[in-house]
Amino acid sequence: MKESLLEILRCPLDKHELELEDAEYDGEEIVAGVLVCAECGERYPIEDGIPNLLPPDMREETPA
Amino acid sequence: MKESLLEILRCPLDKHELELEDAEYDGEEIVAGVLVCAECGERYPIEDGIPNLLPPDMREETPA
Amino acid sequence: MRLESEWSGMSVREEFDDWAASGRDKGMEERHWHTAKHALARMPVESGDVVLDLGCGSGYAGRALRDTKGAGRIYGLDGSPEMARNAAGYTDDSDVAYLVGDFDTLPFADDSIDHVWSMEAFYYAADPHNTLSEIARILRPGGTFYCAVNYYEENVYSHEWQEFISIEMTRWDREQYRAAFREAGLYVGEQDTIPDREIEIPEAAAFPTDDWDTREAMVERYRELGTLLTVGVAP
Amino acid sequence: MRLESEWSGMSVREEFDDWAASGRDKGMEERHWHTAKHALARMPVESGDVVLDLGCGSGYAGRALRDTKGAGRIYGLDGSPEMARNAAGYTDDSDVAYLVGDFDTLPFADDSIDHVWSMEAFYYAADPHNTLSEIARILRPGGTFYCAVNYYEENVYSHEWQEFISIEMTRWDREQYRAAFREAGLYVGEQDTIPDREIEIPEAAAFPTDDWDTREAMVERYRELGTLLTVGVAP
Ligand SMILES: Nc1ncnc2c1ncn2[C@@H]1O[C@H](CSCC[C@H](N)C(=O)O)[C@@H](O)[C@H]1O
Ligand SMILES: Nc1ncnc2c1ncn2[C@@H]1O[C@H](CSCC[C@H](N)C(=O)O)[C@@H](O)[C@H]1O
Repeated sequence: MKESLLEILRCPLDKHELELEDAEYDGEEIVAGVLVCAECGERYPIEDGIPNLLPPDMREETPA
Repeated sequence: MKESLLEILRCPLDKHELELEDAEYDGEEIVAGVLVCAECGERYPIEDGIPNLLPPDMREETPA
Repeated sequence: MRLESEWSGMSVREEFDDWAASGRDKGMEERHWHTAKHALARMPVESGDVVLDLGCGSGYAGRALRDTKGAGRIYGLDGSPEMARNAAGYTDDSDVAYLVGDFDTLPFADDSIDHVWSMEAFYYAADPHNTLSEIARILRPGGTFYCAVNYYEENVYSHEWQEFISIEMTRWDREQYRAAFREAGLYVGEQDTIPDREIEIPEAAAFPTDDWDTREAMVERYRELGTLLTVGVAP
Repeated sequence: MRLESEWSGMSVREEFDDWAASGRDKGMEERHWHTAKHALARMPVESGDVVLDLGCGSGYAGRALRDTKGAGRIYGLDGSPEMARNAAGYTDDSDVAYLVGDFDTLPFADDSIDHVWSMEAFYYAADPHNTLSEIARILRPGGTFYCAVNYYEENVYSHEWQEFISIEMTRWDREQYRAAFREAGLYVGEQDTIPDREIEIPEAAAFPTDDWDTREAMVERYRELGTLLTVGVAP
């Protein structure tokens, strides 16, 4: 993902802005890091350049 | 035309309401009469149930 | 295509009264129906809605919306008294009415119409930008303007039509339609070209015909280009 | 149609990660393209616009909008990390990005998206009314939501699909789609069914096939019913 996506990306839960932490770049691409909600503190991982904005209860799910 | 059309019909020139004069009815249908602008006084004829709301200069035109 | 008229300076009324008197209203209905019916089917008309047909000709489109979607009242406006008279003669439905008026001075109250339809007529407006503003004015919020035209820039086969008609025609391309709608304060909901799959296209051996040099040209005109539909939505 | 899964209580992530791993993302792309391309062509996307593809699968739709209309940035959202990973693998375009997220909690700012597209995905939303409100929230005024589905009430041939999928699917009819859009504060710009004219339908002698009892049924399913498109416009 590029930083331009950050401008419109929001916390799925409370729609507040996200802050990028521990970012790893490949040129202009952010390939890894964590997006942290400035309001509720919830953390969303970026893996292989793909941010995972699932609410935490859906992210943690394990196969039935 | 029916009276329900009158509710939304307006003077083409100044968009003010129209008043129905000299109406002739066939049941619920207004078959003849004159629509008079409450603001500018312009008169629009109803003939065979069809109101003619052309602005006066287009209505009066004669073949070239 | 024959040279129907070489007069100049005729008015909409004169030109189209003439068409109405010679039965061309019914000829257009038949041809336009091939694509108009697909555009009409897309309209989000709910039962009871008030629909205005701009440049209604024979009035077939409004009557179809009443039959298929239960539109509450249909008003067909035309600049030609003879067209309006013909249209009125084709129906007994008292919730369908016709009136004579001009695209540039729509005789309706603000926010009074649910949806506006227009087929092969919009480009005759003397001031199309003003006509769009008028449409935006009379539509209620969320109301749509379905504007269907066969005469447009990308349809190169339509360009010559101006030669046969004494009224100045506006020839916009797809993008100009979208831009003009937005300028007039309408959102653009969709834009599409609807092919005419029904007109009969003769086998290659029949070409050139009176109207078409090659089969390819006729296929492109009808099956590929077709009718340009631009849908505006009032804010 | 085979019984792909008889598990119950699977999540979107589990079900569709599985599909992605077995290459069904590409199979869907091929079949859905027959009708999706016609709906995509209608979208009033201008060069530079930001488009969001909800339930993007392989991501083909967004990439097509970038190629044909010069969309500025494309975001494909999918609840399945494997789908998003596959989609990302099909393009090098740095103005196309994928993310993992759920329809019910869209991770975007208010008014931040020009147009939203969704093909064969909307009805998996756990709370479709809420998803529509979320879409209305993130669209800028005049932005559109193009919602295309093959699973809908009038398409009786789609009803059995629920048996093969562990996620609860919403089966609205045409009118319910329009009503739900309006309830969520979206205007309805158009509604249409788009036939699939490309899928090969064998000669009558070939029926029954594995999937179809009669040729008539297959013709009705594809050539007549097709894909239901409902277009919403944000006020
Ligand atoms: N400026 C104007 N105001 C009102 N009507 C006009 C007009 N310019 C053209 N028209 C009308 O628009 C019609 C165009 S012909 C199309 C008729 C019909 N919609 C159909 O699909 O067959 C004619 O009937 C003509 O009289
Ligand atoms: N609640 C939800 N949130 C996000 N994505 C979802 C979802 N429910 C289903 N999906 C995704 O929606 C997709 C449906 S399959 C359709 C894929 C693609 N649009 C195409 O036309 O081929 C799957 O990739 C699935 O993972």
